[in-house]
Amino acid sequence: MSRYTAITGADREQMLAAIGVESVEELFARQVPERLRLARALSLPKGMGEQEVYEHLRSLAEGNVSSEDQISFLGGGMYDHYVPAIVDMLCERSEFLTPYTPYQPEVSQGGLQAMFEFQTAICELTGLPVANASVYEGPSAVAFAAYMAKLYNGKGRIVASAGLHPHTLQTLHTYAHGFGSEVVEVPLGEGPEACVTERQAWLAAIDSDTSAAIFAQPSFYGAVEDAEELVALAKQGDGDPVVIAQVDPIVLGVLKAPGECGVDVAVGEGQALGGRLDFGGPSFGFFAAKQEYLRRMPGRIAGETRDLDGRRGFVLTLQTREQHIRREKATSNICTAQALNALAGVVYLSWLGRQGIVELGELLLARTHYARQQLTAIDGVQLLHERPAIRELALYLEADVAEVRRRCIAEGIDPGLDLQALSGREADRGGLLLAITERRSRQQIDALASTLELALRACWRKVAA
Amino acid sequence: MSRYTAITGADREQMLAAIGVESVEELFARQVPERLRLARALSLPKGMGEQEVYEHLRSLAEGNVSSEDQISFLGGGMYDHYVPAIVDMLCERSEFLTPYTPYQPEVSQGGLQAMFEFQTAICELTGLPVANASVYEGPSAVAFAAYMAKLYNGKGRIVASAGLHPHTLQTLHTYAHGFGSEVVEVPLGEGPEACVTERQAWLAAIDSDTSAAIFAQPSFYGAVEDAEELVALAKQGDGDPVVIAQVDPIVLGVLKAPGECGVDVAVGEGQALGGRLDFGGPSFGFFAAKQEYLRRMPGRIAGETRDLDGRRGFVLTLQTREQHIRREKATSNICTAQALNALAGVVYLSWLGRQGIVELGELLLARTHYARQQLTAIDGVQLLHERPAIRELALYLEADVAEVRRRCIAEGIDPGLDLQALSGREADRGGLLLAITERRSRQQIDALASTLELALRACWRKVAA
Amino acid sequence: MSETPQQREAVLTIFEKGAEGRRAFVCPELDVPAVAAEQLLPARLRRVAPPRLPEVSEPEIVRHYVKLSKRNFDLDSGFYPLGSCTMKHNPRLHERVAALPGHQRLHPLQEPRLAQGALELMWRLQGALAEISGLPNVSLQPSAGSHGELAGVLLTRAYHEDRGQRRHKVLTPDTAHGTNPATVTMAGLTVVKLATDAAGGIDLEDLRAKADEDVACLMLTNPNTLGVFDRNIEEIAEIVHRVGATLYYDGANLNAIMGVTRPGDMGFDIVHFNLHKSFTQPHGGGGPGSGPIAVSGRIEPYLPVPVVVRRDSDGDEGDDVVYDFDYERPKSIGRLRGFHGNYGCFVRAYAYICSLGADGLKDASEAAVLNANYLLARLRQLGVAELLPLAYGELCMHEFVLCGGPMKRQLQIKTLDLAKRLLDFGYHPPTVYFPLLVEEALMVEPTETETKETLDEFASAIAAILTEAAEDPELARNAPHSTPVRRLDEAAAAKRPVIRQAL
Amino acid sequence: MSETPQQREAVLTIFEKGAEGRRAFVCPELDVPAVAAEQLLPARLRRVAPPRLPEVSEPEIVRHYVKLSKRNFDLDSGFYPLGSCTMKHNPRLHERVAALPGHQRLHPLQEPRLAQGALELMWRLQGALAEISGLPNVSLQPSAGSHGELAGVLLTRAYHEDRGQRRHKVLTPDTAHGTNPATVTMAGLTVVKLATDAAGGIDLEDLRAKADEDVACLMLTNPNTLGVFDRNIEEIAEIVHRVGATLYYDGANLNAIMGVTRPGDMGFDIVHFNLHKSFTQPHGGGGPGSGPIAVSGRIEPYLPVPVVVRRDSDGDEGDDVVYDFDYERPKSIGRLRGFHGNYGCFVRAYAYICSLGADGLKDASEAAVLNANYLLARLRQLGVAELLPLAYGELCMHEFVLCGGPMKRQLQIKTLDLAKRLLDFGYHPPTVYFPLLVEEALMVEPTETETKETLDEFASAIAAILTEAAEDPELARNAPHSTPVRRLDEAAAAKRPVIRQAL
Ligand SMILES: Cc1ncc(COP(=O)(O)O)c(C=O)c1O
Ligand SMILES: Cc1ncc(COP(=O)(O)O)c(C=O)c1O
Repeated sequence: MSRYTAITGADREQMLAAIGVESVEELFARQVPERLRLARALSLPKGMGEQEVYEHLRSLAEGNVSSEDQISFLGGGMYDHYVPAIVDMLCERSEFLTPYTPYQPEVSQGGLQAMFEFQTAICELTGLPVANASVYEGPSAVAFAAYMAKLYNGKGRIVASAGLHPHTLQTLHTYAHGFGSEVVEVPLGEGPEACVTERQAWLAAIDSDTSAAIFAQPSFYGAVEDAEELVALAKQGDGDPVVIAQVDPIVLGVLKAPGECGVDVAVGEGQALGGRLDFGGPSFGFFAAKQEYLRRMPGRIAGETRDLDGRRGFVLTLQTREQHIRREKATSNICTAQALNALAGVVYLSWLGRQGIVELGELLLARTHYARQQLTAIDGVQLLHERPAIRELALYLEADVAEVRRRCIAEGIDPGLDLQALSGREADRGGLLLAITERRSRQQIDALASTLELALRACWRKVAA
Repeated sequence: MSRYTAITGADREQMLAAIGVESVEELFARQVPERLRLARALSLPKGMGEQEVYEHLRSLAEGNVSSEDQISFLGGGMYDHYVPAIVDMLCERSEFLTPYTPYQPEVSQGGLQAMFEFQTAICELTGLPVANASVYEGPSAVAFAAYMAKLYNGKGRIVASAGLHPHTLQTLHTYAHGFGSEVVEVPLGEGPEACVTERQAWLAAIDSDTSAAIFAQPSFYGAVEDAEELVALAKQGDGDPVVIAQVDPIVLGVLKAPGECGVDVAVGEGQALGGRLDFGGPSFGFFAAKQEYLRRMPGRIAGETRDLDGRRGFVLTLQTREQHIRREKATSNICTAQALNALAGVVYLSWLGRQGIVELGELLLARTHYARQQLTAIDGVQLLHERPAIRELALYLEADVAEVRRRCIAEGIDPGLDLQALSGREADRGGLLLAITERRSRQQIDALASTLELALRACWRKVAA
Repeated sequence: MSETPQQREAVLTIFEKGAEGRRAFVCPELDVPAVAAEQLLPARLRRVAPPRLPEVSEPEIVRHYVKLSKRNFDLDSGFYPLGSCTMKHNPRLHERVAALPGHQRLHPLQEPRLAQGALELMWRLQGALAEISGLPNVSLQPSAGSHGELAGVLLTRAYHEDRGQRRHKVLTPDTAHGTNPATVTMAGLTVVKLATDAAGGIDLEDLRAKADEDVACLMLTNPNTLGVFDRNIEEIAEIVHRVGATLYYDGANLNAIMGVTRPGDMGFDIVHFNLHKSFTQPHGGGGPGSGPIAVSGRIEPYLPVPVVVRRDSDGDEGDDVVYDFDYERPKSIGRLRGFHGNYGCFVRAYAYICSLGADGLKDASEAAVLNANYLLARLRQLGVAELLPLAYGELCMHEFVLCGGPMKRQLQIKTLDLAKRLLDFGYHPPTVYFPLLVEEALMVEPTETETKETLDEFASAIAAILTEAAEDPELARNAPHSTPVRRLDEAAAAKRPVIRQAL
Repeated sequence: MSETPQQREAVLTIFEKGAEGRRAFVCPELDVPAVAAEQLLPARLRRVAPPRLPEVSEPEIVRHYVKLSKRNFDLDSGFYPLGSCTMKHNPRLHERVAALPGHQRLHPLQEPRLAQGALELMWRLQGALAEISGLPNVSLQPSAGSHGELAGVLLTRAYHEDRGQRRHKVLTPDTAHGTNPATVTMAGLTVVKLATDAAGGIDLEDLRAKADEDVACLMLTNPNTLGVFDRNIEEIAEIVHRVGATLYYDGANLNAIMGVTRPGDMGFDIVHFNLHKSFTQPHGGGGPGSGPIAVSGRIEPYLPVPVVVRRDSDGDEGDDVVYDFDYERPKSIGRLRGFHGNYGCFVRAYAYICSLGADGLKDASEAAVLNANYLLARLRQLGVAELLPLAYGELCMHEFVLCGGPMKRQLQIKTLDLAKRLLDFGYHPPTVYFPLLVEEALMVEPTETETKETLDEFASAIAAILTEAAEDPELARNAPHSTPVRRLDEAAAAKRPVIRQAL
């Protein structure tokens, strides 16, 4: 017996006798060629008891500085929001935690109904009529959307705003290389268009061969795009591309919904909705679209129906889109997705509620505005753009960002991410991107301001010296 | 609406209309005399959102140094054992966490069966035929047992070994003063009898008026008593007292069971069995006895029976002992007990298992022995007693214990408790009681030895200076 | 009716599962030198046959208890209007904060200076309970309501003894909860019962007749177990105090009055709280609970040791104030248990008080009373009141007691039958047959955390059961039908008790 | 049959509960100066009508989802022999360690020097997976098995492209899981199917015929989805490699062979792992999962960015080694997603590997294979094999596929009926109708964490259903009877899709 198994010596004997073999060894010997059998033990440490494993994993956890240990303004795709206790409690229930994908709907109504509710919540957030039950996460959701666009209109050119998150752009390139589309990046503008898609270039890039036109809302720099205008520019008449927006869901209580702006497909990263940071995953990607894309969407979709006796019930529907039925003709290859994270999402959204999502959005707006004022009042700090910002702020520092970060971190505050380090763009040198969540109080923002100011001065002194 | 309530304005109007009153105010005005109504708001802080409450409680938690933060050899009634994850998981299930006492057995079979299993485990551990479903905790369990003895034999004198935990003795005094019994303390012996009950005095103290004779196994000093002998001395023939042992349950894999030793009633603190430290509670007290005490036991007892259709089932049984039926004639006043902690106990014991409880006992024995050797090898450290010790060790330090403790704690190690500070006994001056659990590795014991040695030297240097 | 899947399940205990040699625990390795067994613990003291604990794998344990759990009804799954028990929502935030290592792994004998967070929490909780009750001195030590009652009666004794008096009577109304009289006996005193008047309060005549210099204390719940607020409470206090006795407040029904009226202001000397009722500590299927007490100044000297105090700091530690345990209480009744009480419950209760604040606590009580009165009104609207009239009064506080007598006579179903039939409808029944003085009593406490929709549905279920019973009383008499087991033979269980698994 | 309580419950979504104005969330107070809305976000960009999210109190949310959860079957409550899914016990220790703040609240963009614990964990996991698979280079990035497959096929393309080759065919056996062909298409290549031989392995003739210079890759599961270990694997590898193609191992069935035989040693170039199968990440009702890949040296240059590396420390930090992300991979296929993969799943998988160690992993695979063969033998002993013969071979690896054809013909019940009837017996059915080449397939994977007793009971249940069907096939054809809902109209759902709550 090893951990978690239960075969005693007596069990084994009876089992082998029933099978009609002498030993477990014989079971393998009769099936796996001798030459292929590993003649040695795996070169891995010995097994450990629960207590030792706990201690080991705890000591690894202590090797990390988490948002529990420092005041962190890191964002850039994942955010330190407060996750209410009911999310953990519900997601830890065996009945949600341990089942497989609901292949037997009669005993999976809990999971299926939760998916249906999740889809409803995503439709409401995005203002679009249909949504699936989740994809992996944000950047690959964009790639899936681009693939769907290709399946839909058969065209081979993807126009992507440079305002997308660098990871999104990189992922899009990887996927597009696979399914054989070209990715054309539209640069960001300058002046009033700084940090958002340059409208002229966007208009120019989109042609009748364009399969999809993709932008982020807000942009990676936290700048709110004029989504309606981007859509209008992209849709000039016949042969329009599928317009895809990667949106931050938590701001959709205050920000005009993608659907209202005319966007065809809205996808994004769901971590902000009740998800853990988890060093980047697992979280969920959401995927919503106009009705006409329904039968080409990737992933599971829960649908309502009736049982034999007329009871309301839910099933996985439109499965003929999927790999297990359609195989090489499937609308995507996705199988296991992010059901549990999506459950967390719909529980979180229920907790936040109709009023709460607006109140939270207003709070983020106000605090971000406050941070903007406080931080730009510091000598050597400028705004990177003038666009409205809801919960993420891009600044320009007249100093080495890495060094400023080091100094702030030493004071217990992570001031936000080094834009250039993440994007690799020369234009981003000096850029700092910082995220405000409801966990970041005015007091913390004030602390950041004074820490940042001191850090900048220290950097200058060093340079001067 | 406040937190957790759901009455909207519209709800309220409809509800008041149905009741036929104008306002909630009227509901109170018509029932509670005006003069008694509090004319002001309670002088308490404003309510807070979940996130703020979490942050506040977390900052209070950070004001504590827990066994997660230091190597702690504290014991003396509660112990830092490893609690397996399944205990938390099962106890956090709504179905176990949120029901009331199982007054409706048809919908409480989960809790009732768990109690039945718990009782079985306690019977097995103690070697006694009957057990209840829990009492509050250790020391009051002893008081309950003494009260039961009084109900049983009507006598008014309790003989109690000074080897009992000071909290037990104090609790016993409080209760006995209430129910009108005298408590006679039997001193500890000297030499080979150091830290255990002095046999001659024990024999002498017990007379035909003695209702109960009580000792701890092991004693508060961690010394294993010769329980069989204490029982033999107490039971000389007619009119014997009820012999009660307060036992440490975790050592009962290696230590002779109280039942085997002839003890009538075995009670104790259950925290070691899968319980949190929780700064002292909640935990559970267990209560096991010989058959003849069954109908006088305090607390809930689950019993097996059949339903209408012959299915096996469980109920609260022998309820005519209890306050809600018997009122002033009840065998105790206990109502709410420690069901959830007892559930943790039986889950823990199932996890430990038949082999595990022995293995764990052997490990504790060996490590305690090792600690005894390492620590007494230090100059200025002596053993307080020569009796076998399973998991708790009493030492004599040739220095001020408080100061030694301070010095060790500053090095991240709590060396165990200051005996005299807890017991208030002059004889305990210089005494240090330290507990070994499976979480205290050899490495930690070695670290304790060197830290203790340095601390002692430093104390001497200070005195010398 | 055919069997449900749960009814078909074989009922086996964990001791009947598994197989010889199975296990979950992996013992840490022996990292110290092996020593002969005899040297560690001589054979005379050693156990020969190990306790026959289960031999099961971890997956077996999980599956066993998860499946067992599904045989319970619980508050997170359904309405639980169990009178006198205040089955209000248990916020999961509380489980989260209680599980923080700084709380759950804090040793009770940790140096106070290294447990300042815990002491501060206890000190603040003491303060909040004092303010809510109007009695300034708090001990958090008792483990449950009945433990608090014992503390209270022992305090009363100590108070009188300190004055050289040995009073032996304690007055309790006939509506009192069973723990009240049981406690009196355990504390060495004698119960004297008081009658209830037509309004559901204490019969003042009876009280005046019995209030003499032998009376140590009157124990009272207000609102009482009828859900009736005793309007004569000031007069009662006057009578009791005039003979030198104390007035004890059983705080089980505090949920009706938080921020509205205070036991201290009514004249009570001692009150216990049930943190597992009014303050959301989950009941856990029968505990843990916590039963702090608050007392007036004249009782204060006798409080159990230790109490938590705040002192000005002597300056070493940098903080302005330090929290500590005070053991120097020469007149104290002593200890009621080990350590300092059920701290884990304090964390939850304190979190609750922080969440609600002053206004929220009052709102909670208001909503509790509104919900109870609405449910009562709804039952009246549905005609239920004819068969199940309100036992006393017109309105109620946070709970109400119906009398099942008419129902029993007209429909030939008892309160028990109604209760059992409610199980089939997916509800936990109200408390039944308590208080004792109401015939076929049904005691309903909806609490403030339930929605109007739930109350409406519950009222309809009661009405439906009564309608159904008028047609076919057997349905209720044989209920429940769909629970994991049906009615159980309690008599047989008590007659030949089987209280452990035979091995 | 009469309705069960769950069947009687009204099915309402969370959007149909609550009431206008109800809420759970309390927004933190505005602690900064209020500013005109227009100044913060101009009207043109503002949302007018808020999303119609639920309006519910916290207790309503809890009760809604707790009750919903009870409408799920789950692994902690019963046997779940879902073939190809490896429904092994999910240790709760893993949830505990994954929930430690140092793991769960670690931001993905935290400085590597402040995330050394996480990086070390990933590095160690990479190493363990490399050792288990026999392929030395690991990327943890893919989010699930299918994502790993996509990575694998893109790696193959990159490998060939780097050699100036544009190969467009990928061979997949007809037993392949649907994700294999779907992935090939997504990666811009073309599926060519391979036949299965009489032993259940790849038809070598067919392979030889199709293996040409246009072939980029052969994707294979071994043991395959029939539970058959392809004994010709070396020869297959040889054929594939001879034409310059790569060999891809779908690791969904790794649970059969841990510590016994290794894909790398069989000649595979690329393998993906399903941490949510072999390594205990709970399935969560459809994810999250994690699909790391391991590759041979020749594929290594193309691995996704970043990979975790260990370097000797430059000395500043005091540690000997430092862990870091390596982004400098010029030939990399790029990213497959944001950040570094599903770290939360890595924590669980790593904890599992630590718990079991080298011996334990091998024991687990041995027990998985023993359990599967025993269940098969037991079914034979009970005579089930006559109606449900093993599709291929005599023995099996960790799972086996039965053919329901004879049952269908003799008893007039289909595999679907048998599966649905198993639900009434409290079991999750095996995988049905997969792999496609077996008539009325029933694919059974018991896993190593089940007891012999469970296997015996399950075998008896199958036998009982067959016996019962011989008498009355309608019972199975109309099954399930006791589940929260009965058979659902999937056709109607697909025809007029209702995929959101109408509001
Ligand atoms: C009115 C009343 N008093 C006292 C108690 C006893 O409280 P506990 O169960 O906490 O001991 C209860 C609890 O049921 C009660 O309802
Ligand atoms: C054989 C096989 N291959 C691939 C997959 C796909 O794995 P995932 O669901 O993790 O994408 C599965 C899972 O069902 C499988 O069984």
